[in-house]
Amino acid sequence: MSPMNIIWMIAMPFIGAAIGLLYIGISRNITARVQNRFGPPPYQNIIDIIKLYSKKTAITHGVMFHLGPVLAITGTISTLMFVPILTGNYPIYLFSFQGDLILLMYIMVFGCLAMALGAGQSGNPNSAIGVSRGLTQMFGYEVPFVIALIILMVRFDTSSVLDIIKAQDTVAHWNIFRSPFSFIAAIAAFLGMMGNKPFDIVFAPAEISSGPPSEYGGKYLALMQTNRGLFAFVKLVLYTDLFLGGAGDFITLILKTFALFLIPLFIGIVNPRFRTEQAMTFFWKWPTAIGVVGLVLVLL
Amino acid sequence: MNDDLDRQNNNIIANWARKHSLWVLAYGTGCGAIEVPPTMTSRYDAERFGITGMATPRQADVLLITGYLAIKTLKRVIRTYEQMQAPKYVIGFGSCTINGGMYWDSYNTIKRLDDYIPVDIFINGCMPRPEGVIDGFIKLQERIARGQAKGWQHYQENLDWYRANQKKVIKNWTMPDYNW
Amino acid sequence: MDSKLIKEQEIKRNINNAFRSAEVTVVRRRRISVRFRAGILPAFISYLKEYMGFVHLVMISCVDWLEDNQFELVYHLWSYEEHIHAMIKIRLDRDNAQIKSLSSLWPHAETYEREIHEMFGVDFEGHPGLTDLILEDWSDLPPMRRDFDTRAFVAETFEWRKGREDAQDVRQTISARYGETIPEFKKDK
Amino acid sequence: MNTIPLILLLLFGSALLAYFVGKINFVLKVGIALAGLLVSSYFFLTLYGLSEKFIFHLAGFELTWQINSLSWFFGMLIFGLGILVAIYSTVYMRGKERVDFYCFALCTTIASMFGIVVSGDLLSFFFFWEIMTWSSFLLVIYYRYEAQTAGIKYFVMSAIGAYSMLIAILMIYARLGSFSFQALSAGWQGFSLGTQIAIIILFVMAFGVKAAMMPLHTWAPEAYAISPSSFTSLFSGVLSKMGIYGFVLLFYVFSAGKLSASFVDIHGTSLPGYILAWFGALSALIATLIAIVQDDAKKLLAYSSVGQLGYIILGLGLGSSIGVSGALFHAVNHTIFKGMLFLAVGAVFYRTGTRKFSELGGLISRMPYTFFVVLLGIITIAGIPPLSGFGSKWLIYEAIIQKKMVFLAVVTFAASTASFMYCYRLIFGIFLGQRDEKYDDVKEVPWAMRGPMLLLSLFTIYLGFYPYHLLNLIAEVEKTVLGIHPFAYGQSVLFSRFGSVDTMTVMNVVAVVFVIVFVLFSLLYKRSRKVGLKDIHTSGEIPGEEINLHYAIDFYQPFSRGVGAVLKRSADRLYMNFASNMEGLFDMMRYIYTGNGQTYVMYVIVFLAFVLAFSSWLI
Repeated sequence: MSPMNIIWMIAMPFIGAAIGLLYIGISRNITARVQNRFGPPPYQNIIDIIKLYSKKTAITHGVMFHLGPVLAITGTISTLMFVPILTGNYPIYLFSFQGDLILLMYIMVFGCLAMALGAGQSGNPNSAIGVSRGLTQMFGYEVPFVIALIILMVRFDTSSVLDIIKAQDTVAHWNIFRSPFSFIAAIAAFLGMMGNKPFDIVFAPAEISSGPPSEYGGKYLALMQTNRGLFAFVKLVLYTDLFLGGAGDFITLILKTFALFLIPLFIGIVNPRFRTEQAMTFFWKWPTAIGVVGLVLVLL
Repeated sequence: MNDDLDRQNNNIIANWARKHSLWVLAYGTGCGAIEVPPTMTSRYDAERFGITGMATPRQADVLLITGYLAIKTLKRVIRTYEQMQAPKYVIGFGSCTINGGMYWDSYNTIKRLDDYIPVDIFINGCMPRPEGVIDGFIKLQERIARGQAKGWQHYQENLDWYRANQKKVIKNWTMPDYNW
Repeated sequence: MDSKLIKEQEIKRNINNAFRSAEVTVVRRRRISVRFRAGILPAFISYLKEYMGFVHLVMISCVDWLEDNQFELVYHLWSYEEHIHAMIKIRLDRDNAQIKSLSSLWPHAETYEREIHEMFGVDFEGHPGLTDLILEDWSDLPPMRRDFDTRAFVAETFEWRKGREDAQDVRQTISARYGETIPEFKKDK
Repeated sequence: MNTIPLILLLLFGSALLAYFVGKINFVLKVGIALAGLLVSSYFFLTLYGLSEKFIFHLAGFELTWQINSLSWFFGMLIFGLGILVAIYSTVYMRGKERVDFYCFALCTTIASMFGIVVSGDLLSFFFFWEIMTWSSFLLVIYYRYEAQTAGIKYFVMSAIGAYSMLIAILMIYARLGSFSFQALSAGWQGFSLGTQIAIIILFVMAFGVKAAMMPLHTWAPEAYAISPSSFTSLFSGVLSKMGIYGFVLLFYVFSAGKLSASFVDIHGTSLPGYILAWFGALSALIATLIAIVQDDAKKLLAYSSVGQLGYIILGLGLGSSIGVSGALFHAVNHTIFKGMLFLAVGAVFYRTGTRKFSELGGLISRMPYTFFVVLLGIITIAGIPPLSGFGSKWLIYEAIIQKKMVFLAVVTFAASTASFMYCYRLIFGIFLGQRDEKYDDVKEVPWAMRGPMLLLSLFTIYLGFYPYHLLNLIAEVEKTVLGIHPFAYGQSVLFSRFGSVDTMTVMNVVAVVFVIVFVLFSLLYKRSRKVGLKDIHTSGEIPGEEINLHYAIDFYQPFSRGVGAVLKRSADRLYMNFASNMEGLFDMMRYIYTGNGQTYVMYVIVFLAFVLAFSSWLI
């Protein structure tokens, strides 16, 4: 393990969280412009997090409540460690030789489940309702997501993310063009994963007072918000690797991830919220159907 | 303890962040709650100052008391205020919170909000228009930046006095203790 | 007799046939008022509900006649068939205000009765739970009674901010103190 | 003396001794049972790596008891969980009625399971299989009257399985004239295709009942729910593995892995294996969906057990080395996590007297050890990386995708995601959320109950980052008994043709990141303030006693609304309808069998006339 790799390992969570938070800030700004408002500055989310970290007090309901956000960000950082971030002349692979796509699929859930456990111990019924909704929705969107990944794995006959990136050497070989069905199914799942507007049933501030984190405040909420930014970044990088041929340098990475980030954002701005079972069954209709077409095509 | 609090209050970076990120608890009391949506939405757009609504007191920084408070509501407001995480600020909204307003002789609404919870900024008017509300928020931001918005600290230090006032109107006191 | 009031007159006749002691007045079109004894009120109301078509209890209100030392309970009923609003007025003794609850006829009567109990101190027999509704832990005289002195209560319970003692127009005070002119407002004619 | 009969003798002897001598004293009967188990498991350990045979003749038949790596592998599960369950039972069963009966049945069950895995011929296999069935039946009906329906269902299903197995065995005997496994695997190729199909179907029915494969699972939820928790752990953890052991025998020993010679191949798997894999996958998905909506913790675990056994069956059906290794790995995992979860639920039941999520809640601060065990258990069930559940699931998925069975993969992955839902419900309903006041002074269970659970949870951690020894064992089984070339694996690295995963790295990354974040997070801040359970945001209202704040009733309501159409179907109801229709059909037989002697005489006359009339043609 080279010293450069170790430096990236330490630096990447911070960079990732900053980029993710910046994206969410820009999304707030864009939403404001669409609504004919001026909107907050793009770095607003970072201010929010500094404020939350500088909160004087925090309450805890017990051990699991305390460990929930810690484990959540642990899961996210662990996921980050197994995602190849840059693949150019100065690659950032971290641990991605030691894991594959199936590992990524499962380790991504680690953080979500830990947060759900923490929220469960808060004893607030709203948290439990939020978790119940979130897991139901997850069951919905994992189906098209899994289909998309299986298409890729069967097509390239590998489950290693690095090999999938290697196969997309030119723009014409990007999976977005070579396996469009897989991409559509995956993007539909991505909408659910990002929790943007039509699928923000987990947090739904007007219904269940922000759901799982409703008892979290101060430093815990700060950690959770950091986790949110970092997790958004991780998902974006993973999708870039899988469908947009990875990234050679940071500028490409930022361009590609931001382009991906805009898709759920623009869908979210103009849509109201689904009900939980609608959201779940939505994923089993069109995205799954398109994914199945892709599955049949890849077998032929 | 006090030195620690002062150090916290005079931390420039923290105060700057607190100033630009005011999360308001969406707890509408009285008739002023109707003034908040225009303040937040397209026309007046309070979000450009970093002011956002939050659903629960654990996450919020600012408690807006938008108008008169019946005693029954006061109980809930005190509970909500105590559940918020310090540093926390209170904005009294409209003349009802200042001196009772048009409910000056009502048997069931409180007359002075600052007897019961520490108010950092009063916005007068019946009701104040969104411009007034935003002006109040900006004044609060200035106080935060100067480290003067120390209502929560005041509450902590003079808890007995506040408790006495609260217990005077809330007869059957069954609230949990405020134990910082 | 106005020819348009045929329906109302018929109802009045029907009520009087069944209950002699009911004093029915036709107030105006679609509005009748009935005075009745408190003792057999549930029987009377259920008669109106079952046979006369007054199926909807709009509300129950209470008036404090301090001079007569009586409370007046007004039951507002509405008939969807005839489109007639009936007001059943009951007088109760103020010192010993007690009447049977109507919650068995209309479940939503409970709420009105709770409120009247809280605000006037009328006791409803057979009510499932006469607990606090709006006021919590009220130990004083019921506040809507006319002998309750709200200003004295306020002065005792709350602390007024200085300058509000006279309850006068603030503009007058300001103009007297700072010499500002009071702006002239156009008056509607 | 040979060790195998010695172990069997010890176990059966201690069972009888516990029953007869145990009338005297509680400690005596439990002590005898435990001592018998410990001594026999010591003898069992000495058998590691050996391949012994014990042949004797009984009533003209040659019976073979043998030990090889496969027997040892399953024997390890039996004795490992058996001892822990016995230790757990010493406290759990204290003060309950008929403990001698319990000890007897428990020892007999363990003995008969050991008998199954050492049987080298079909006759003793069937003999021990039946002992296992009725001894476990005795434990299912331990709580006599409540357990009636569950017991009957278990018995009827087991009987169906046993008869089909008996028919299959007789078919084989009629053709080969021998009961031994060796003769069978040598003679399998000589069977006609029809015979092969019939034998496979009959055996699959027999083993499917015990392994609770989907259409044959209906006995499992009720029998699991009603039997004493300490036994349920063994029931689900090991007894159901006997079905799996049967499948291994059927597909790799009886048929000597040559099924593809007589059947077509689909994606490189023989047709029976492929169909079995689909049965497994559908079991996994449907049972998981049903588990999500259960309110009873043990029923939830029972359905989850059906689902996880579906994974194992799926892996076995695939037939590739990586799939079979995944299945056997998952079998071990299943024994561990289902064992510890049933023990934990039993511990909760021991202290609170209920298993319903709607009545429990908030026990985390009262029973922290049990919470920890359940936490590790659900992480393992869900297959989330640092623990051992991930390794086995990873192998199974890689096996499916390598074979390009994409639809099978989708079903399996969907089942796995759905399992997060019941996992969360299990831990939330019991340990998180609001606690009822009556459970405020609940205490943690005694160490004799805590110990076995914690030991099992240590195993999941150990296998999570270092599955090397277990994989060695599995590779040994595959090489020597199953005739499969084992897949490649390193010290902690699992390889497939597709990719690799380094479990040690995963565990290290997670652990290091967790420690760093935790230390930073705790050091940078002063302690946070601990608040009470009811100090939550309820819009300022102070929640009273009467307000239910534990959201546990109908926890996944949107989910059940969304998939209601699937949940309405029930195999159980189908069988019940079938049974009642059959009853109607048999009523019609009364028209023929009238019970009147004259009618029967008439039948005889008619038959004789018939025979006379056609006698020339018949001859």
